[in-house]
Amino acid sequence: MSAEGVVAQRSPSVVLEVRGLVKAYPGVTALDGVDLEVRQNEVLGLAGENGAGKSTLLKTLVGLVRPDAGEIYVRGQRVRLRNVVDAANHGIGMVFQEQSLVPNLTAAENIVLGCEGPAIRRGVYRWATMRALAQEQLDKIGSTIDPLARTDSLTFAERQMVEIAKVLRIEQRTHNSPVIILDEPTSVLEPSEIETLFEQVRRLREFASVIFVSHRLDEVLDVCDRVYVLRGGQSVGEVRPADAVAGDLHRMMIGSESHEDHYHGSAVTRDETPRERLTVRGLAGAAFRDVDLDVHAGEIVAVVGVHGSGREELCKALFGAVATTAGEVTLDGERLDLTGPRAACAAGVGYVPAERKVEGMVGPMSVADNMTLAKQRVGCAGPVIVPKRQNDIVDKWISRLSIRTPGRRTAIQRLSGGNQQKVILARWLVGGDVRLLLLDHPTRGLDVGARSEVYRLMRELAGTGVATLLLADSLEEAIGMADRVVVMSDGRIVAEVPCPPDRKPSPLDLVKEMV
Amino acid sequence: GDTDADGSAAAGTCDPADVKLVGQVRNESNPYEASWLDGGDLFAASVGLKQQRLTYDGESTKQQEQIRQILAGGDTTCLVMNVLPNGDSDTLPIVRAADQAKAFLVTQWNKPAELKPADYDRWISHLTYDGVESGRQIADALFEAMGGSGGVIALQGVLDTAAAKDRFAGLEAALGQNPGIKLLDQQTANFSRAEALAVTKTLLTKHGDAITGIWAANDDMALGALEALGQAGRAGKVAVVGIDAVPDAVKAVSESQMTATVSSDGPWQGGIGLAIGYCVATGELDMADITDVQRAFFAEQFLITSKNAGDFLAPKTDPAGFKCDNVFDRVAAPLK
Amino acid sequence: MSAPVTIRPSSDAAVVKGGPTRSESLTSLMPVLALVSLVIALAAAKPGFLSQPSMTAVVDAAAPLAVLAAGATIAVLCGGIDLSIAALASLSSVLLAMWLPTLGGLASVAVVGVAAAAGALQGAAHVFLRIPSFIVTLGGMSLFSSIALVISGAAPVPVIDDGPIRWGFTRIFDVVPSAAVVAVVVVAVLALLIKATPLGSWITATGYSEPAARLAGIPVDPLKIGAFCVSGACAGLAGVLLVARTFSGGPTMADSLLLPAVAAIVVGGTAITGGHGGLWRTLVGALVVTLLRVGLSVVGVSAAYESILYGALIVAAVALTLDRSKVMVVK
Amino acid sequence: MSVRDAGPPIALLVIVVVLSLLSPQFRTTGNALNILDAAAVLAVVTCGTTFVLLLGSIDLSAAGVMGASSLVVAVLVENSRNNLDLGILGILIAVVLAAALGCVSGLLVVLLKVPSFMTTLGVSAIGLGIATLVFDGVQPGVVDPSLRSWATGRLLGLTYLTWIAVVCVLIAWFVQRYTRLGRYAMAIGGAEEVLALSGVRVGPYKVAVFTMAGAFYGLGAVMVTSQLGSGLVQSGASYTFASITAAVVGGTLLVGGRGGVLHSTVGVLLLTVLTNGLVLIGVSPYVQGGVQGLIVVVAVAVAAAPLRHRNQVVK
Ligand SMILES: Nc1ncnc2c1ncn2[C@@H]1O[C@H](COP(=O)(O)OP(=O)(O)OP(=O)(O)O)[C@@H](O)[C@H]1O
Ligand SMILES: Nc1ncnc2c1ncn2[C@@H]1O[C@H](COP(=O)(O)OP(=O)(O)OP(=O)(O)O)[C@@H](O)[C@H]1O
Ligand SMILES: [Mg+2]
Ligand SMILES: [Mg+2]
Repeated sequence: MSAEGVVAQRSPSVVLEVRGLVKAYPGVTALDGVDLEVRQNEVLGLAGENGAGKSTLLKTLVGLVRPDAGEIYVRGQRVRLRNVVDAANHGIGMVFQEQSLVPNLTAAENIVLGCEGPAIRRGVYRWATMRALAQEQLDKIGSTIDPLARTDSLTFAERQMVEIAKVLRIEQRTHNSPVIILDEPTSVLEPSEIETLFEQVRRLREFASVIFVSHRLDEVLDVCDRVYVLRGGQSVGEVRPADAVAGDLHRMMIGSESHEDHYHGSAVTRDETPRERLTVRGLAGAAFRDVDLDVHAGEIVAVVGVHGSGREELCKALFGAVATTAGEVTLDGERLDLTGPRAACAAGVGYVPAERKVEGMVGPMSVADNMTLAKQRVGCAGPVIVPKRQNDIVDKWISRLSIRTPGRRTAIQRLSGGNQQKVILARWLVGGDVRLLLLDHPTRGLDVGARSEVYRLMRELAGTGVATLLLADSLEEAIGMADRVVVMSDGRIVAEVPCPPDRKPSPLDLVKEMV
Repeated sequence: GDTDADGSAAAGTCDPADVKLVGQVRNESNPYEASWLDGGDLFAASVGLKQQRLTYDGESTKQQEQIRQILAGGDTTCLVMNVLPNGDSDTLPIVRAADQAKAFLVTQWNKPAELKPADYDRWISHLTYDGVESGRQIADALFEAMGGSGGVIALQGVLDTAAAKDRFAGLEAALGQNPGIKLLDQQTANFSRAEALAVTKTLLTKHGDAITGIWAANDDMALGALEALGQAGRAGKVAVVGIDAVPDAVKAVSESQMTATVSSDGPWQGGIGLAIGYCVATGELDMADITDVQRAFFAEQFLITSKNAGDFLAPKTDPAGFKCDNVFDRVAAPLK
Repeated sequence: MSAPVTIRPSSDAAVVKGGPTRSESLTSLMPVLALVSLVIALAAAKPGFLSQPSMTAVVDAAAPLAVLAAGATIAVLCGGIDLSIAALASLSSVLLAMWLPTLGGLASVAVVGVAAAAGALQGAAHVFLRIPSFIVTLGGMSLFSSIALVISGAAPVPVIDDGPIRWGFTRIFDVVPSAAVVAVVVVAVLALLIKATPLGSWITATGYSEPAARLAGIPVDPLKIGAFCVSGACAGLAGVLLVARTFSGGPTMADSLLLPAVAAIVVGGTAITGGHGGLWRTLVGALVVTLLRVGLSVVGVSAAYESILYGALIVAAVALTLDRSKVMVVK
Repeated sequence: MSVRDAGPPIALLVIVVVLSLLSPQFRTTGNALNILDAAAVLAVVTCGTTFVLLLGSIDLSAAGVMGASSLVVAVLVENSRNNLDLGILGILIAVVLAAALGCVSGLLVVLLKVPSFMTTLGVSAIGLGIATLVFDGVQPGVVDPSLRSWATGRLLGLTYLTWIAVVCVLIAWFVQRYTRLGRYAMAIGGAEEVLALSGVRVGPYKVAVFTMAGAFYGLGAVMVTSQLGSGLVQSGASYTFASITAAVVGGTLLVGGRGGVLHSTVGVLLLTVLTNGLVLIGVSPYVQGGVQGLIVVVAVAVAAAPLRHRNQVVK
């Protein structure tokens, strides 16, 4: 158990304290006696592998999950949190891991949703008041969003800001300083947006306590005052960023030595002569134009750029998922049919979408079904499935990629994020015919361990000649993984930076090109 | 099942107490068919039995399913069914099923022309009303009320029913003899009051004051038209006729809001079908004695105008009419 | 073509099977449970109801409904809905009655073909024009009704010689209704087709999450068109079965079967939102709905109470058969 | 107004122009008033349906709820069946009954988690059963002069029914735009899961929406009863699908969270204009249904055309 997790006497500066929290789900113990304390005006980090229980712990703090055992104290007082409103009344609010705004309402409505206060009188909206209330919240975090804009018309980062503005509403509920929980707020933000967010976090620390979760350990160390590490539903220790590095954190998370390196190691086997695999000439679509790009067999090319640079659309366009208006694309010298994903699949292109939950996996379907979804012919005799053959193939890939699942018939939604991602990757590998992989944020939301497994897999695939187009989660990832980095801005390719293992550029070099 | 080779007409040998009576109509939510079932109850009570009331919501498939289910429920040789087939096409399967199960059957209203009770052992009678005649009778009354000239609109019933077609044919026949009358428009309102209301309103806009008479293929539509006239402020200026003699319509006729309607006497229909079947089943009537005309006939119908409407305001059914000697009293004409 | 990737899975030990949990298998038995309890209740109200002829009649009555609903189940599994099936069955009955004299036995095949084409056409309109299937098939419903009315002259079309379609309405060994056999065969063939080929997971994936299915390269558009095509074909076959038992075709003959067919699908436990469900379930659902439709009145429930009971029981049946773990939010 | 919003009104305009060119009777004032009058009941019923659709649910109960309400109001106001003469109270009771039936649908959805498709179908059957019980063999005719005047009385050329419909649409629009119930209904259709995360319990709002829909059906039934002059079991039969069609044609999507009362009202007008116009230009009764169906499909297709894109999900 933790050495420092439990504090014997309650210091007055402790605003939130959790003791012996237990939560079991059928088959998993998500929380196994967690202890935690949050002090006044601090940013507390929470680190742990996928499935370590971070989100579950945080959800108990806002009354969304009822713990099986354990106590929660707010400012020394034992509380029982039945729902989000209860929690808000105690000054605890949370920004959820998956964005939780209602898309068809205005930003203002979302900000006040659930505790409208004077914005609703006797069931009737007072739009002017609501607008003012929302504006006040947005001003706090220095955002310039129009409160009456429909939420689905905002960019992702703007929506994140709305979420934060919304969570700050709890200040109105409590006279004391609030506790604000941010569950993986950065996983979908661009570097510049992350910087803005951190500024807000530091500003929040002035009057509130913040719990911050991220899988990017350097980020955690950067912004937090203290970091708790969770493993298997237990608090395994506390780290002070001042005297720790990411490696230490990771070691605590997994309980053994880490080997994180996404920078290219030495032994990458390559074809001697680079062979052109993908060539893009003058490709144009709604969000990009004049795109010329070559990717060799066995090469990993990362595309970087800010939101709106058009790189996601380009990636989708190469898969036929968004329409193109001009241009020519060839794969191994043959014209690539961009009329739809079906054609791209048939030509040996694979695509791992960023929005895993919506576009990648089919949640209620089994691991096996999800894995064979794109390459249905696998394990078939003619059009007929031969169950034994198909099961064998699926099982082999499950162990090949060490996918942790109770079995091939388990619904994929019951797997941890990293394992879900591996299944989606395996989807393109089971056919044995993939030539080009389009990876849109393949490590989004994955813990360090899962991430390095995905890296390993990408390298292995590259080693066998697969060409990879990578939209990386961070600049470091892009630089680390890629042989070449392509910078996009405003729908055009503005720079190409070679990234050989021995001469990696610095992130700063890239940022210069991006803006 | 066609006629047995030896032509043995089924002799009724049922104990009166063993007879089971079934009356089946579309639904109990319109007054005409509800009164039909009540008539059936009245007859059943008069012989100390109970009628099983069945309704099929105007769904042909449900009617067939019900009939087959009833016929599959044990001994059916003393079963008597008085059935209102949903449409012409529903009669044949009902007849075949009943014949196979040796149940006695009387059908009313709908039957394809080529299908004849005389070809079956257990299908005793089919009785209906001369739709052409009723359509013509009310048309004549209408034209008379209009003074022999003017414009009429016609509201048709459910288009694929014989009743709708025959009645309209009657109107056309009457129009042929009254050159002063012009048929301005004809639309279907599916025998429905609400649809008639909407259609009439539209037609009133279309033809305006040219309309001086409304011919409706049933009373429900006539009543809908009457409402439309009221709402257009033309009540009393346009003559309206219908068919069926539902209570509201008879009342309207007696109050001179409507010109005429035709009564088929629903309660009597509900009783008579069961009575015929009961008499045959118990042997009081011998199939051999039933004439061909009695096996398929037009029953008597009554034109109701303001003169005689008072007599029809309170429907009275005389159980004496259901006695085995009297069951064919209202045979008006052989089926054409 | 250059050599594709050669990364090979190692052949390690097989993985443990993780299958449906016990509660999951239990919910999949619920439709049968609903059916059995309904039969018991009806038999308690009227003992004669359990007799063999009576049961035969129920099974026979359920057959056209089952065929009609089976096809539509596939459209529902894909995440759509087909409201045109009943009108299409009516149109098919008219076409069959009109074509029988000239085409004889081939008429049935022709009718099913035409109905399938009509279904496919709706599917194409839904997919290519991006109109909700609800609207397309609602439009189809009124269109097919109009066509049926016009070509039949708004009158039933009698079948003089029903020889070529007698197979649709006989008793095998005097006990088993041939229509029920047809229904079982249709369901079995469709179920096998889905189970034995990748079609099954294509349909499920499309129903649960169309974006994911598309991005996995599943031919979602042809699949949906196919689903509506099958739905149409089944409607055509249901029309044939109805003609076989009523000896005529009618332009409104099957119209009233729409809501019972959808009810059969839902009572079977298929999620109306798509993805989860199956064809055998619909077969059971059709039996439940038929029992409710005819059983109640035949055991002597009066019209008004029949309607009330039908409403209450059908909701109860769905409450029982629903697999709540498979539907995230109930709409 | 967004592109999506503009489609249906433009379609309505085009249809009106075309029909005006084809039929001189169509373009008379009298006919315009007639159309408004004919649209009144459907407009009120569609107000109810719209809110349910906004939730992402569906409501097939209008037929049954209206039947029950229609008979209840007919026997409670001054009528040809009994001596009751509750007047406005009778109307209120009928609307409350309808709201109660709607509430049952909602409770079944929320408590038993049965999809609304089935609960409302069941409640519709229950409503028809109640109606048949009250009907009891003879149609109760409405004598009550004030209720009868709803259909006959006119103010500024429009019938009272039209005015009632206008008021209902305005109230519904207000509810949708300015009340918590309306906005939450919108939100539930947009992202139901999210509301729980914001501490909003969606159950009560869902039940309230179904209840409100029931109340609109009840009022619609009272209006029909006034029009027809008696209580009819079948008085709501055609409104279930008509109201859903009208809402969807107007741009209230079946998936929920999109459109609203004004959209649906455009749909109501579109359908009513079509029904009226096809009769006036003399389209054969046999093909009217088909033509109407085709036009609806084309109207929706054209309205949806500017929004088409790959990967768009249409259910
Ligand atoms: N509602 C639930 N039902 C069943 N199991 C659950 C549920 N919620 C969480 N779990 C399980 O509890 C464990 C902890 O999950 P949790 O979401 O808290 O992890 P996490 O640390 O937030 O992971 P990540 O970094 O991927 O977000 C996991 O094994 C998860 O599968
Ligand atoms: N009275 C009001 N004052 C200010 N803003 C409002 C008012 N009513 C609604 N809004 C907000 O303005 C935006 C537009 O309104 P709403 O969502 O009702 O539908 P809309 O504009 O018709 O959108 P659509 O029809 O495209 O869905 C909404 O996001 C709503 O929250
Ligand atoms: Mg988490
Ligand atoms: Mg709007």
